[in-house]
Amino acid sequence: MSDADRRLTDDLLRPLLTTSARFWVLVAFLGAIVATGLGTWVYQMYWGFGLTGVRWPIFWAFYVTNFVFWIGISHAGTLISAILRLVNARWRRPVTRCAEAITVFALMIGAMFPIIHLGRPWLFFWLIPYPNQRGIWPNFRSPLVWDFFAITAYLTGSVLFLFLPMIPDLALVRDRTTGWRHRCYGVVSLGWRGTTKQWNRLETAMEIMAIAILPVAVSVHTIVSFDFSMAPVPGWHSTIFGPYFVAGAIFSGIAALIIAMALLRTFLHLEEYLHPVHFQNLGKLLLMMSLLWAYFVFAERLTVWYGNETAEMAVFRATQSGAFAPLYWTMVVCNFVIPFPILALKKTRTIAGCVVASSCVLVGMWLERFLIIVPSLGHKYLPYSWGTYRPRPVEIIITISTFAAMSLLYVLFAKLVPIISVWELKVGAHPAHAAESVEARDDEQALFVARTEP
Amino acid sequence: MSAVYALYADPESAQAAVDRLRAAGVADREITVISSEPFESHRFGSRDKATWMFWLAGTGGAVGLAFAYWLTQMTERAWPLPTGGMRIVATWPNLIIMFEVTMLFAVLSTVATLLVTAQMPRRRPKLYDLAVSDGRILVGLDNPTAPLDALERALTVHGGQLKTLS
Amino acid sequence: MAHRWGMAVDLDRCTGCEACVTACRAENNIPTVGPDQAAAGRAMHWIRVERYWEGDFPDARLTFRPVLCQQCDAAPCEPVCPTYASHHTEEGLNAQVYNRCIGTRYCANACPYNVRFFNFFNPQWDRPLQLQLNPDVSVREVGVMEKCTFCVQRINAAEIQATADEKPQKDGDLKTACAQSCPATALVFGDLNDPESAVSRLSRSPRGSQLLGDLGTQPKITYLARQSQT
Amino acid sequence: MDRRIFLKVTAVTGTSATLASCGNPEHAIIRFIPEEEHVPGVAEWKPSLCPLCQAGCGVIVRVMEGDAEVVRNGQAGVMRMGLAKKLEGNPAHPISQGKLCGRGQAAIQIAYHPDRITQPLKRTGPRGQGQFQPVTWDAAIAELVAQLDGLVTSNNQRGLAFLKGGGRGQRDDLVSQFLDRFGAPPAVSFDLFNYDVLRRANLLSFGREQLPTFDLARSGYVVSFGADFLGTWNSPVAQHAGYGQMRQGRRGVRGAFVQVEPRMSQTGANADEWVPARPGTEGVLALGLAHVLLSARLRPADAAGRAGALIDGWNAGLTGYTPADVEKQTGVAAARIERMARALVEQPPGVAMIGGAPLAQTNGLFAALAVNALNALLGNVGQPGGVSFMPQIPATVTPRRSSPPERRTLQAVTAAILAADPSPVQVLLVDSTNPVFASPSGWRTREALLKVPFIASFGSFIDETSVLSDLILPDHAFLESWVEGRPESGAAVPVATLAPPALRPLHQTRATPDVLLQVASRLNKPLDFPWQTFDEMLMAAFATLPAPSADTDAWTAAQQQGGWWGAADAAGQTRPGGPAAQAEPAGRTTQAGGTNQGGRPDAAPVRALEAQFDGEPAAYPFHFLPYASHAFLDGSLAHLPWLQELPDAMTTAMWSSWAEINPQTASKLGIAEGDVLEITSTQGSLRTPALLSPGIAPDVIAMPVGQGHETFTRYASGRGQNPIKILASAAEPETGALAWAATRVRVTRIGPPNGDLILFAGEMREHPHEHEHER
Repeated sequence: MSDADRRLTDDLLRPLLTTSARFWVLVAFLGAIVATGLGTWVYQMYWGFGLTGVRWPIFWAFYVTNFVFWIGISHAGTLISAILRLVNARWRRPVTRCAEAITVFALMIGAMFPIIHLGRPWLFFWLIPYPNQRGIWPNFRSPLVWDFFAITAYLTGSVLFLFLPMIPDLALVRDRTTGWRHRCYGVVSLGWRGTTKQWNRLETAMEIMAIAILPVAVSVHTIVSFDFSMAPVPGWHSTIFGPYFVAGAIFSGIAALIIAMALLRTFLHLEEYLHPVHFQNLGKLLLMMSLLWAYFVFAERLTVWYGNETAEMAVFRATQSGAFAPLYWTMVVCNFVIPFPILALKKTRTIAGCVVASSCVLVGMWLERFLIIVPSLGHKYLPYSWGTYRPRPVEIIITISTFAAMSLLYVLFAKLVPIISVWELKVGAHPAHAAESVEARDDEQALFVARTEP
Repeated sequence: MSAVYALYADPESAQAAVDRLRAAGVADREITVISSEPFESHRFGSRDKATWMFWLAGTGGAVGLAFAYWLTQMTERAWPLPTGGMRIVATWPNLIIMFEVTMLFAVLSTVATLLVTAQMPRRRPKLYDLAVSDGRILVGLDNPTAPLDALERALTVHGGQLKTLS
Repeated sequence: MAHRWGMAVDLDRCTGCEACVTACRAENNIPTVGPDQAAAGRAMHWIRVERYWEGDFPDARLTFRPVLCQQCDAAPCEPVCPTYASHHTEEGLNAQVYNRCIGTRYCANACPYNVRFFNFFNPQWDRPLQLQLNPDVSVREVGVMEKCTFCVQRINAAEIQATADEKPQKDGDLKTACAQSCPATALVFGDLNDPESAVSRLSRSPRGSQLLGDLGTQPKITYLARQSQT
Repeated sequence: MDRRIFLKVTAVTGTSATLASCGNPEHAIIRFIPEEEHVPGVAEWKPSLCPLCQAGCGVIVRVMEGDAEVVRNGQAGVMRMGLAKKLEGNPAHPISQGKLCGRGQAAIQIAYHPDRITQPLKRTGPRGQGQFQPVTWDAAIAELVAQLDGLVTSNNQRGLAFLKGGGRGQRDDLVSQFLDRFGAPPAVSFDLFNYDVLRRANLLSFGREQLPTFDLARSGYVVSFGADFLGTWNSPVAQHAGYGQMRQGRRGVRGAFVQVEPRMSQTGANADEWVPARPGTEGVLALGLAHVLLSARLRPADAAGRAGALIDGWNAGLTGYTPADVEKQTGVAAARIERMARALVEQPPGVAMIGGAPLAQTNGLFAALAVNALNALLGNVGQPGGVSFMPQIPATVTPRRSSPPERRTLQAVTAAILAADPSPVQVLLVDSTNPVFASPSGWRTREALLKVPFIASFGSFIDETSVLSDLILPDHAFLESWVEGRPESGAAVPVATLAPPALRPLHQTRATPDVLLQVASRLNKPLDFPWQTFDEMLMAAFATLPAPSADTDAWTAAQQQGGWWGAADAAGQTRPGGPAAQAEPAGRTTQAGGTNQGGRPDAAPVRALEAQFDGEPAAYPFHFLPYASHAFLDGSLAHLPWLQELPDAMTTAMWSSWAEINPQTASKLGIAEGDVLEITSTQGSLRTPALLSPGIAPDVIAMPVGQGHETFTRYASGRGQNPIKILASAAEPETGALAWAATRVRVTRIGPPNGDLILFAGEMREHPHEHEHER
């Protein structure tokens, strides 16, 4: 066992200890894009928000779309790891950390957009409740303040949720390295030894975190949906928005996770640990969410159409047959028409298939957010004040750069931390643990075979 | 000050060593077992389970709830500004704030408990061996009070070599 | 007794001449944004005269409807503001505190009437056009929302004056810039708490209705329907 | 007052003061000692006169303290001075009655315009290149004097021509006296949208060469033939006040109103009925209405008196104007004509008005006479709720030397210049008119002016005309100078508006009347005017008016209240004046100058004339209808950013020009909203975006006048298209007035939208989809 363990450890630590030129090229490339994005933001702050395509009456557009989109992506981690951790599904083990990392980074990026989209970003801290010389506190009736609290809680939670199970692995790296790296990992591993007491506390803590983080995750995207449903805007003011957004968030989250895993698998040669079966299982989840999404969209559309309320119908037509129809139907194709068959058939539910489906879903879900925001704002009650929106370069550049930022953060993370939890895999590999579910057992054997083949 | 320990390849032998130490009259809490993975299924691994962590988390949550309640009430009354015909202290929105802060405090208190009870962070501990990260299991004692030979007999079975730190 | 400022808009008198639009611009230092920005949808008109066509030639009809901030009692724009920049005053005005505004533009989205406008850039006045600026009204910087204030500077000035003269305000003494300029007297401004005021009497007219009143925003502006012959 | 109030007040004034100094330029070093005292933050309201149209609304100016960059004897610096902040209607003024239209309120931007001419300019480059150099006032005046002396020495006084806008008042009187004394022919007044035809018709029908005043407040049924009386026609503000009253001012009575015009104007949009009659047939329709009244014996034929007698076949009952015949010509259903005619008498008082396009036809005078006859038949002339003529105060205080002047149109003058060589006009003075922009290319105004050896202009801005001049003597803005006006319509009482300067000059400009007086005195053979300055002349003029009360005189009182006017009668109601019963209000008034000449009944009856249109219907299928833009009138206001960014009432267009076209026609021609069109007449063509409007007849293309300036400040130059350029030179034969509605055009689609059409509104219909369904 121990040499199998050693090989496992070596495989998983290799990316940390050896660095290829390709890595630096990638970092430089992504870094350049991110820098451009930040520069663009400064440029926009300097000249004024008017550089965007935002206009009367469409006061929210690309930036808020990105906000919702990234917060949605962030639901990958918590769902996968927390739920699977609670039900103790064994196959989760290699997946959890990639997922939680996505959560944290997506949240960081998403949380930036409410600031980027402010007219006076330098005053964003006025949302924070603190005793101040203005003698005025934030308005707790404002969904934006709810956002602030929800995102704070969620971000803190997920960072810790990601960090705690990392400690033993960091200690592992500490013991495997020398010099300044040794010292750095020594600090971040908080002097972890691995006494039975520490192990027990850690496991318990993770259990509690898993229980706590789930409702927070749900609340976060519900509150994001409240940003819209609280306002009397046709197409926004709907009770379905909470669950609708949560489902959409998980949907896009899983898609993002699948793509991330596929990339890691190829670039870090983790074929032995990330298995077709993982993609199979995530693919099934994605399929379920796709159906759920379709169900929500149908329910929402039907209600509007049947109700036939003037203002609502204006938005309905704009998206169904009007100026936004091309985008709308692209969304439907990307979120349902393509993913459904691919994921429904076991034959096509391969790694490649899952990646294709997930990519479509990411596009589709971004469009969905855009189509929820812009057409409604462009078709409010008084037709005189209707308007249409075109993005301007600043918005496009900043949007692109956020995807680069996500990739960059992920690359660096995979470079500094074992992207797959070493100790959890070891536990999983431990023969003494009788597998709970049939699926899990196949899974374990699969891993075993994989490791003892050569 | 000194420490005595031995390294074992597998949990079974570690368990045996622990048993022999107990037999040698070493108190349970003096025995330290260090491994690179948890061994819940072994007796030495299932010592001092911390069930009370849930209660601490709950307490943290309660504190958070109270704090959020105070924060919302106080600030809304501090400068009562009517908006949208809503009441100054608007319960529905405040519930959201209260929920989020409750969860936040619960999480934080959990982590705090973890760090305190697991004695983290701390500088590099005395009783440790790099071999642990290779999958060896360390069984040993800090500042042994029992006679060394007794401990040696207890630890040098199942291929455990005695090591001492001083 | 506290005032409750309101307005009545008689659509049968309104001719769409837009004297109110210019009056508002002059009174409230509303910048002109220029052709490019106007084309980009950034033109600012705190009050606008909406015009709607009905029917086709030769039976085409056109109706005018001045739309300004309705000063709602249950204003959707107020609670959504995280910094209280938009809030309700004792006299029932939708106040917009420019200095508190951080530019989330949420209020503008929440407003069903689209009467809120955003400063996409710092306003410009080619010298010496800035000499016209009304010193009683602050100029808004880039990134803040602005909207009709019911000429709050006039309201305050009148109240201070009344207190200084130690005599109560008379109905009609105080007019918003738009109401003052309206050549056909379609816009009537006044105190809704004074049952005898012109605005109160007009608001009770059977022709009266409120714009998007069914949204429950409780506007303080009453529109008197345009009548038609036969 | 207690402490809190004191604090409040100081707070308010304090903030105002700080804000007032916002305009304070950091770079300026010199601060001049203030020439006047102002309490910081406290507004002072001073009277003035809106100069933008002939309506002559009295205004009040809100003056507050502020810092301005000024030039004082050659030294640039900053001075704390009273600055105009806002214009409002003068509540005491009989015409504006405290109200003011959007254009009038924007007039304040004239004073502060960044492209104002700040000092005298002398041409350096070739003509029309706009290259000028600053010169001192002495040099400038010396040059003008030299030019005039030159004419005197060459004994060619008639070589001096003065070109001005259509105004009435002491300023214009000064000009005519100047020319009169100099021995030059009288001033040529040019105004694209002038009222010559209407004045002539009123002279013929009622013996009053004057614009009519309508007592709408008490009218029961109004038929307007193309008169945009709620927009740009006659006295819009006064008519607005009356209109409001007519609709909702009377318990239980709501006046009805019908608008007859092929393109729905803003006024038409307010009508209960919009009647798109064929262009040029309005007179026939009016007589059709009269026919119904006569044949149904609803009114006696002789009731029309002289006005009726002027119409051929009137006493014979207007045979040939049966509703059926009229329907054939006008396209208005006979039944509708019947109904309208009956309504005129059944909803008394019924009144008809005519203005705008119908008078700008080759048969405009006939149309006007027909409407006058209809009014006379209805017996509403001089009656409550009818048409009347405002008592006039004689414009002149000193008798002219020569007897009444002959009228010369700009067209005649330019023709003369182009015909003869050398040009009969040697020295041309231009004041407040821009013919190069506002006259059809057929007149070749620009070529003509280029032929004139010396041109001096007095405008405040460099426009298409003044850019041709050799010398520019910039006038004060109206707020900076003495203003005086004698409106000819809009009130029941005689009015002479007067106001001293409301604020001190910002630039090195001089009031044109003062400049003329200086020139007059400096000539080798001085024109001995009894006054040194314009205000002396005004004082003399007002000295002749009766004092309103014992303790003051007309001059002082007028300066305080913004003018002199006769008292309204006890009821406070506008008392109708008119030829029938000319009730003389308080004050010495007479009939308008030049009344009754050639206006006596001996004038032969006129018979219906077909309107003539330029361009073959086959080649040019559409009537081309330019109309006075709400924002810019004839284009003279296109330089004001407030008006450029004012959404057009009907189309919500800003900063644009466009051509309105009927949707059915558009779809036939494959034209969509915003597409670029080429509009071609016999005179030329222009390209402009299409704007689909259900309110225009299928055979009419309408285009607002005002944009399309080549040189007119940063805000108007190179913006949009000028429809006047493609107008034919057709004229109304009697008056010689340009028939600007008598051009036919063809339309072709050039390409897709090019972004020139900037609309404020998103949708034109309140329920767009329902509309789609019903179609």
